[in-house]
Amino acid sequence: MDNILSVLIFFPAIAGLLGFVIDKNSIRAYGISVTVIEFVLSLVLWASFDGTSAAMQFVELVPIVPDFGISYYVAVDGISLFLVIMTTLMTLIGIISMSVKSEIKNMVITLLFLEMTMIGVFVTLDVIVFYLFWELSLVPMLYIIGAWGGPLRVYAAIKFFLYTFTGSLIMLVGILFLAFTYHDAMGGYDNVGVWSFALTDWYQLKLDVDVQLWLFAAFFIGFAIKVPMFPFHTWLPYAHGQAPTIGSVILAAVLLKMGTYGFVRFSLPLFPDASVMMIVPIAVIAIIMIIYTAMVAYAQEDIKQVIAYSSVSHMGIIMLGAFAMNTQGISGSIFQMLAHGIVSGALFMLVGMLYDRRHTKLMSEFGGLALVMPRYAMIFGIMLMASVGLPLTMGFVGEFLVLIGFYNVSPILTILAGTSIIVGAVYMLSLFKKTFFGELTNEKNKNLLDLDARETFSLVPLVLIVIWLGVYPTPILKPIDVSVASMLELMEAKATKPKTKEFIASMRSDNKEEN
Amino acid sequence: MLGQISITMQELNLQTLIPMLIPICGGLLILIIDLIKENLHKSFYVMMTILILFVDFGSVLSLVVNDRGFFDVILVDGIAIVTQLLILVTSMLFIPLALTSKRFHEFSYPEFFALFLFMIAGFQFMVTSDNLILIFVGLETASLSLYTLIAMHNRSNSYEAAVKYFTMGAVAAGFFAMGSALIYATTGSVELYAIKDVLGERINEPGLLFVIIGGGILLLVSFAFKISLFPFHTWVPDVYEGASAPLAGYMSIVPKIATFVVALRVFGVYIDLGIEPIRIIIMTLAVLTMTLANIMALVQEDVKRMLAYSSISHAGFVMAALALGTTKGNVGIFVYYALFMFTNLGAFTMLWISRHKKRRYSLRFDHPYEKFAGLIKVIPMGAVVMALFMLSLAGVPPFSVFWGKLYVMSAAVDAGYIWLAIVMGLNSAVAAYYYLKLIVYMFLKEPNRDMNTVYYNISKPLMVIIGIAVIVTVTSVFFFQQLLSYVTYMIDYSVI
Amino acid sequence: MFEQIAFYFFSAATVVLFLITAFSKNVLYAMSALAAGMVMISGFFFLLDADFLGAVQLIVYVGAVMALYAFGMMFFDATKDVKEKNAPSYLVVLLGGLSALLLVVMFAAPILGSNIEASYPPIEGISNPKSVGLVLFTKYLIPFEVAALMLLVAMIAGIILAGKKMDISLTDIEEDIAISEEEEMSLDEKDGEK
Amino acid sequence: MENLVYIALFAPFVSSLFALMFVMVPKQTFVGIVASMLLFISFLASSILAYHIVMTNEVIYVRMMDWIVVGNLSIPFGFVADHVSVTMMVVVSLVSTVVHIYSIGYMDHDRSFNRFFSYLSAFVFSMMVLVMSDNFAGLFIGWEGVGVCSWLLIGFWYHKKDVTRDINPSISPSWAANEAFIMNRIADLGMLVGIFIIFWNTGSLQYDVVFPKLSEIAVISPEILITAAIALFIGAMGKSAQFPLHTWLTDAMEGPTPVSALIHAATMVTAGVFLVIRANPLFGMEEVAGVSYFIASLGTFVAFFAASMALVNRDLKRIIAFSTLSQLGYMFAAAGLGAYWIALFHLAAHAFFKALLFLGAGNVMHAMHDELDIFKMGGLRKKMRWTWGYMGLASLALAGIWPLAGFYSKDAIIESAFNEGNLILWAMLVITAGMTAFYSFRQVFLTFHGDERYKEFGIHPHEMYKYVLIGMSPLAILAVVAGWGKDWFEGFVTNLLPAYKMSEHTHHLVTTLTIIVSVFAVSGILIAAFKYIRGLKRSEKMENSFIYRLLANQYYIPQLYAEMISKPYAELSNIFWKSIDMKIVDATVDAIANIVYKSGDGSRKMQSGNLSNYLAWMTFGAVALLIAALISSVLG
Amino acid sequence: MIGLNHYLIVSGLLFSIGLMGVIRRKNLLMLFFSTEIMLNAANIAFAAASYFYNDLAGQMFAFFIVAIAASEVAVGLGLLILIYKKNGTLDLDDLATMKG
Repeated sequence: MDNILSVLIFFPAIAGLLGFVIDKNSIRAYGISVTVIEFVLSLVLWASFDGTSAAMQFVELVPIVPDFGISYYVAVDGISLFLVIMTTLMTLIGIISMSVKSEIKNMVITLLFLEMTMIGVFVTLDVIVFYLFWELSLVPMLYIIGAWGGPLRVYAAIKFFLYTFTGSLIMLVGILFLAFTYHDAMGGYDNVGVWSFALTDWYQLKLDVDVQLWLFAAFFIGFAIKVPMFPFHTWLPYAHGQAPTIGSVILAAVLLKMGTYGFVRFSLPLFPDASVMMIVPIAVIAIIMIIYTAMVAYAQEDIKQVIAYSSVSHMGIIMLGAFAMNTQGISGSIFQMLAHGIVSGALFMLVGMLYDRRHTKLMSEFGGLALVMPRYAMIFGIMLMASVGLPLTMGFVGEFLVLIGFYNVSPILTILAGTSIIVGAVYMLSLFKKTFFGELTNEKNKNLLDLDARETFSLVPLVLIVIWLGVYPTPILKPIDVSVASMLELMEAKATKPKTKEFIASMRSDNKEEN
Repeated sequence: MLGQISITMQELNLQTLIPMLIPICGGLLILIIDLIKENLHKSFYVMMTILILFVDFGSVLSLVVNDRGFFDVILVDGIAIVTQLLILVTSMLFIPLALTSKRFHEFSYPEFFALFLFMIAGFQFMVTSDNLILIFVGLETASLSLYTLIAMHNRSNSYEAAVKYFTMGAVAAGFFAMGSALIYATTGSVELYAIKDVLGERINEPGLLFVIIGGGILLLVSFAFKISLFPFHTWVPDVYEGASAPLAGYMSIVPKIATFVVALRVFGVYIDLGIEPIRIIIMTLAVLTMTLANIMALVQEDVKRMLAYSSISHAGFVMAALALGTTKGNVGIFVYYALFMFTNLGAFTMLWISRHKKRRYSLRFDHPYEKFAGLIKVIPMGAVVMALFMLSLAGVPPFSVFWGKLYVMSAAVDAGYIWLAIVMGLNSAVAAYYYLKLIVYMFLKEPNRDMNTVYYNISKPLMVIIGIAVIVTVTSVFFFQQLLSYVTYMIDYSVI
Repeated sequence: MFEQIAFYFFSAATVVLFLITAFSKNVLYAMSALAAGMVMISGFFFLLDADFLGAVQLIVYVGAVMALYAFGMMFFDATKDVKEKNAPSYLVVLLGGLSALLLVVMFAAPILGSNIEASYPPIEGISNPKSVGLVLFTKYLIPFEVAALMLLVAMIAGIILAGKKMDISLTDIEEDIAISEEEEMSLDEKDGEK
Repeated sequence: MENLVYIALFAPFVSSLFALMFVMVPKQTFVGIVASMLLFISFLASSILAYHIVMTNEVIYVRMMDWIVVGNLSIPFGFVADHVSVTMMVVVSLVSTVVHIYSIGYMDHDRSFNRFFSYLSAFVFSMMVLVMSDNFAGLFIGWEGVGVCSWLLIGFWYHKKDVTRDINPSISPSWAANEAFIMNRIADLGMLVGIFIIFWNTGSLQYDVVFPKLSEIAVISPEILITAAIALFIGAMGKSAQFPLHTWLTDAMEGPTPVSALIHAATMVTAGVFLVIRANPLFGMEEVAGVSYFIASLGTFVAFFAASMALVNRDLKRIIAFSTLSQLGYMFAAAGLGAYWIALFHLAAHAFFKALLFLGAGNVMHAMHDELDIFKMGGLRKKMRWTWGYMGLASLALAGIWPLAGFYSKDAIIESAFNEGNLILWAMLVITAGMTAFYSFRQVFLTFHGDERYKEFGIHPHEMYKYVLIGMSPLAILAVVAGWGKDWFEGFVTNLLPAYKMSEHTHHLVTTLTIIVSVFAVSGILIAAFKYIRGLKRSEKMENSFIYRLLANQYYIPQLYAEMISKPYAELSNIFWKSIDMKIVDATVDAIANIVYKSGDGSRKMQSGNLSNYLAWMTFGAVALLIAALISSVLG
Repeated sequence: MIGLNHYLIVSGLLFSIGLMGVIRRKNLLMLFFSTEIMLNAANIAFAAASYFYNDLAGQMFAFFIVAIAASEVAVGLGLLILIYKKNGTLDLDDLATMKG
């Protein structure tokens, strides 16, 4: 049990390696079996997780390069636990729903490797190993987009890779500088001091405000491109537009979350002063993301692009929440990561199913689909409502918490960000109307088949989760809440500027009132 | 009149010479065997060479660290040992590549292996001395052998390559001679430890700074040529293209690492004396090198030329570490090369495996990108292996070069050169493009030929070499600690 | 006085001769000037009490190197004027002039150190060749031996490169006929698998 | 008692799920029957609860479970059955039951019969959540829930295609549905902001925690309360379709008529009024008197404004929709003036007669094969006696004729306007009452009296099914008798709501005031009768007059919105995408990449292949380095 | 009096002449001549410094440079022969197949 995290990380990778010898016709079954086991393992992890404790749990610490302070250091807390579960879930669902026909073996193996890197990113507390998984996750994605994508797939894949790679290299410089600072702080120069890349060690470090700002900027570039934040978002529409369904699902559901997770895990606790100083700029960017990309989404002609841009818009909400500096906002942000993961994943799957049938994603090709594909339309509708944040769906809980959290920071900005519920409805409903409503005019659509058993089987669990967690989010919110509260405590303790301390304290004191 | 000169064997410390004597004797042995019995198969010579190198390897390991020998001409410090080990390992990996399934001209000469061993001896002399004379002679021995080895590939490209390399090498030798003369004129010594003392005294004499720096600059020109820094790198792509693929891979490592050691010894003196301009100049060159080589690599149509530019860029990377002048930077040089070695040699070996006698895809190039189109569908393992090498070169963790990059960048950050680390980072990002380009061709394009055209030149020994390279590239994370601590230990025990 | 006259004579002579070497269109002139320049340089050596070096210079350069070049020239049939599209002269003048200027500026500095102890001073009362020999076979024995190795390498290289065996390139010819036994067997194995 | 709360709440939910099971199969009449029965159960439970509260005056709190708990934010699924909510519950469940029964007949031929019941029951469930919740977040759940159900139901006939505004002012059901949803969302943002303000200032969203704390906040900062009130009222404006967010309501008539009856007349649209009534401790505060006054003024304005548009409209359902809008204005006027119980009373009474009116209109539509133009009807009285009776009754109630329900409730509102001394509001409300009577009876007369114009369109109208007509009867009865319990009702709800007593002065004049209003109402009816009872006489001149066209085109507001908001939004979106995102943001990224690539192309020229060049480069490098050395040595 | 600087300046001039030749020459053989000049220029400097410091190390260096020059000639000529056999010319402009 103590090593469950290692098992979680490496099980898919080993399974992937073994997958090379499996016959082409059995590989999907193999992939599903492996991911089911992985999912069950992650559920076991959840079951044995102590939700009332904010401490890192299931810690494993094995030095790899002790001279340079690199170690294999994994653990989960409330913040990362559910991202791990979402990763295993979405990979499982993705594989079930996968409609790729060619080179399916390569696809399954690639997905398994991707799963390893994604879980690795979320559970690693050693920054270098985190970076390792972070970069490594690009490779399978590159392959998925490039090998099974649309006509512009190579362009999209390379753009995706290079863009994120560039950002993370700048982040790497930041990481190294931070390690150096830690080394310096821990005793002198050149081979005297202790090196460490362990995040928990770094958390103890108090940094000057100037240094914090620079490091914040370095980490920001790495994370912002991944999120992706305006104006670094343009790789995303290409990646989504060209990627096969499974690629888009994983990309939207998990890979984007790495960026926001990075902000919560790194930027906030490591650089509390800088984070507080950057609240307004980040919020402004987030609001631009919310409104601007929502409008861009409205202008799209391709269903998938609408959802791609909507991802950016939703990531704006997540960013906003992460910088609310109170439990509501940050917990909401994390919850919204999960919600967006599942909802956008499901939406991409839905679009993919349509694409499988008609080999087009243009809205102008459709219309009146609700007549021929009622089940499909219904599930699409539910996911759409979750996407626009209808209460009692998952989407609402996160969005509501983010907005209510950020309101304490700035009412005006919150109102601007709150337009998300309007502009989101505009593009989503217009998409729904153009696709599902109206007369069924296109001859080719008249004989479209509704969801088959496999598709239904892959979507229904997501629908159930979306509703379950919309109605009863407590099992997830509770551990998140505990961890976030302790993180905020840490931030307050760490802040160097009294103003920051005051600010975080004021955000936190509002929370304490009743507790 | 001259009195009796008495020298004890103890004083001479001949032990320090053994590592060099072994390849020399081995080379002579090969020549003699050739005289006695002609037409022995190349596999015999290959194995002989490996055995000789193996013995050499053992003798290097048994050296005492920080030892001087033979009138202090020989200097066995940690750097010398580490470098010799690197050279020998690379050589042992290189030489089985002669066992291709197709015949190539150079391997039909037993002299090839003799020259190869002499070359190694030359490099070993280069790195185990701080006497400029011995460095120069060792350098020239190695270089002359190398020119010949290139030309022996025996096709018009390889002549061209050899001539280009030779001519520029001769000019560089002129610069080395002139630089040494200048330093000698300033200090009255050709031994670096003495030079350091005198320079330390004279550095503040009025009007002398230009001379001191100038001497360093002239030496730098010759080193820059060998290490392939901008704008002295121009030979690299042509020579690599003209030479056989494994030799090109070999050239991207061994001569460079040997020259790095010499540069480290020379500029270590300058940097220790606080002559800042030299550091700035080296750093500028390093930055220019990595950047320009990178952007030129972007537009290449041939994989081998691309790899040539990429190795220029990597050299720039390492040169920047050298300019830092910190222990960590110096450790970084060796760690980087140790890790880079396997990957790069592996990549060149993959080209070697796919080398045809006639150019099938392009009139101009041996290894155009098109050749590798759709490799994943033809030979999946081959494509995966090549992709691993490319990712490693691009610095994607956890493959070997990443750790080198990480360490070098960390060294730059520690030394306060954050801008340098950022430039390194951005360059790695640019570099990723051309490595990806090959991956794109291999994985994402449609194949246009059968399997034989790629596995044309394969043999079991080649596969073994590839296997070793892959294992090291992939598992580098597990031995990085050992490597790091060993190299750090050795560097700590060095003069500079 | 004699020293000064000799120095200026040798300087002028070498500069002029080497200029001819660098700029003459005729290979023969260039080579002759080079040889003459080498002789003049040995004059410097004698002037500087490096008798042994001067002798070596004369023997090696004027004797060996020049003979080699002469052989080469005959081989290349280069007695007539060479038609060269020389690099643009502004480039030559600019780069050459600049380098000359810089080197002169550098060398005009007070380079001679006042209190530098010679590590290997010639022993009083012993002729130059003898003291050179003394240093060469003690301190510089290793470089000397390495130089021998280098010459060996050069010899082998010269033999190989100029040898007949290079005329037919095994690299370029296809060798379907010349498959070794071992490889034949491996081919058979493959066929068997199929 | 708690179980009754759950039954009242979840019976519609069960109904919805039950119908959902059959959503993929063809029409099953029993689905409608089961749904209606479940709704009736809900009604019964509500009634028992109401009885219980009437008897014991005991408020029932039910806390089902936690919903969102983060930090100090704790939102439960909590429900309360108090005087106000139980009133709403009874009204909602009653009207719903009737509408469900009605729908069995009305949706008879629709192939999505089962789906309809699923949606309709889901709506009722949402509405119950809305009215029963004991906190603002729960209210918001219902609030959004009804919005979605409204979206689903307006767009129920989603397969109709878009047409231009000239042919159908609502363009298409799906268009109208989206419009409704989006407009409501605009208002919902206001509502959310209100919730945020309340939370951060009181630390809770529970009514019973929030309201007592308001006075504390008033001492510290009244601005907060004003902002909160404004924000909440913006939310109410959306749901209750107050100007300027009113256009969706008339377009919502694209939905099936039972939907219009239930959602867009009786229940959902009154949610805004309900919110103001619920939050009366906030709106009733001294500090936010300005906001309340604004509410009253806006309500009055809307009452008049909507009535004016109803005067000339030709669409049977739209006329009723405008009248709904107008009556909502009345309710807001009352609520804004502080007469919360009167607003609630009018809300309930209005629910009955307006639902009845709509259902009657549904009968007409059913008979007329979905024809809605009253100019194409006439003389239907002969074929549809029952319907005529129902609609006439409802119209009388609407017009405020004694002794029907509308008389009592509307009169009370007008009196309270007078009582507040605001004669302008009073006058407008009185005039509006006259207009209400006029357009109601214009409609009745044009539909049921005069010449049988439908014949030229080849329509053979027939009366609705009997059971439907019987099912409608409770509404008819209530439309008559609901007003009689006014005093009792006042006593009942003022247990919770602030009492509103007329001043002495008003009390004296009450008879006079009543007569004035009644005179206006009756004269409205008379004018309508005079003009239309014998048949339709169209006047070209009048129809081309500016005012007529202005009113017929709803003051050109929909066009204005389309031109000023929708189109610019779409164009701006396009610019953002094509010009900014693609041409600036993305192009910059690509340009950087291209510059790097191009510079590679440029710098490879140095690699000319010519050794001579290489040597020149080498020399150049050496010279450059020497120059650098010279410079640095001179400097340093 | 002739000092070290005099010799060094001559050496520098000769080195530059060699460099000019290297840049200028397109004929490989003549280019090699120029490289010889460069090496010899260094020799003068070594010999002069050796003389003025009364130290033999400089002469040693010069001695080895002579040896190196000789070896280079041997290898260089070997390469020239190869090129000449292949191309029939020693012109550098004809030796530019690999570029870019």
